[in-house]
Amino acid sequence: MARLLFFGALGDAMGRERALALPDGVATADALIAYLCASDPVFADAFRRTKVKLAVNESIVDPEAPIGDGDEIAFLPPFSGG
Amino acid sequence: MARLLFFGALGDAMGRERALALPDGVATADALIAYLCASDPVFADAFRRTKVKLAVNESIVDPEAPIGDGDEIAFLPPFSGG
Amino acid sequence: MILLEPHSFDPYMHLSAFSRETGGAGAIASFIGVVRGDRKDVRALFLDHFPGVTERAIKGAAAEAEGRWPLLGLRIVHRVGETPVGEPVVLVTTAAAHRRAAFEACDFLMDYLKTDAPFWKKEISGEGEVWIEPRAKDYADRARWSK
Amino acid sequence: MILLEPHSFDPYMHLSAFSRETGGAGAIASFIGVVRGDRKDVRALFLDHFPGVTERAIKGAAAEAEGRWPLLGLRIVHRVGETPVGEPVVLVTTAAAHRRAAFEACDFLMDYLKTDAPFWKKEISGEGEVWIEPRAKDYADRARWSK
Repeated sequence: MARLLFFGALGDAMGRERALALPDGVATADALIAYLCASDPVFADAFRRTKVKLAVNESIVDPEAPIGDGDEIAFLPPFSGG
Repeated sequence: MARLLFFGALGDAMGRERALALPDGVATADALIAYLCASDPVFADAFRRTKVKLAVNESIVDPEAPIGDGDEIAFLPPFSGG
Repeated sequence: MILLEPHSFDPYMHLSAFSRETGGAGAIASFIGVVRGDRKDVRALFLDHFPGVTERAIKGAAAEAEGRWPLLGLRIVHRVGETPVGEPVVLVTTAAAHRRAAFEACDFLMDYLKTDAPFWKKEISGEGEVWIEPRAKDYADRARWSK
Repeated sequence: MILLEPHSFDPYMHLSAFSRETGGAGAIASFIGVVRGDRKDVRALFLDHFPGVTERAIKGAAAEAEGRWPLLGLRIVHRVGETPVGEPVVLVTTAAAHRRAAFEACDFLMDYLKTDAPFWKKEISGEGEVWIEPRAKDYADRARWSK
């Protein structure tokens, strides 16, 4: 199982946290996003509205970064503080 | 009589305030400075050490500005606050 | 000191404590951001963050500031959770021997917090809740510091 | 509010009072200058001024700042007379809707006070008294604002 975290607008749409058994063939950040967009219209809609970066185990990663079971994968909309 | 005010380093050298009967021919700011330099070695020395602006009746004036009896003439070394 | 603060805080107590810590400093710059109540009927700001990651990211920016300017200290307090209109949401203060270093580091850190620190900001008003992304101006301000 | 202060003052009380006055402001920038004790054995700073003229000149600079930036308020407190090492000698704080206006106006006013306000500054140390003129850096900082 991977642990998915959603922040900001994505957190409102998806809930803060989900556990997901990564399907076969979902081995990169990009592939996970494609999988979620295809399988979850709420995610697809939220993802379309904003640019999202991914952090795997608390480090921001490129779209082609590998992911696997046991990873914590965080979905980060554009930062906005202050 | 004119009232002379000295600030900063000039105040330490000359005292804060003096009354001066303006001699004949001393009718501009420039002429007053020349007169004081010639008649008062302390002023000449202090004046040589720093750039000085003059304010007549609380307004900064050019060297050729007219002065006369009853004026308040302030000698202002470079400003330095904060 | 970097503090994510879930409760109301008094920025003047922080400033006063900070100035006691940095006794030798001639220059203390600071910025306080307050939740503005002048638009629509905004009632509060909600700040989401990524526990652990947000603190570490801010520490990185603070270390960058300390590398770029000769600072004698800095303090950052940032609210998380819901902050009502009129309350401070962020405090940045920097101390240095001379004022330019203090001013610039404070300005840099605020630009960082607005656009590059892992926070997400939602306006809560009578009309509902709206997630706020930085304005183009915020990104332009931040770009001033690129080396 | 522009205040020439002959006694010790608490900049944090001023900041706190100022923020209450400017309730609608989202951004409050401030600068506190403190008499540094890290050089030689400086004991105090003595600030001479031209009563009446100094206040009026600072008011002029404040009006210029209000013309250049959309400020919601400003406060300037400047010590006159003798200020011991470690005590605040100047406070400038500015309030605006957004942070750049607040920061820039605060920075502008400090540069003004350092070089163009009718003050004269003397360092008092164990070795005697020395009148201090602005550094070249202070004049360069001030020149950034020329239009």
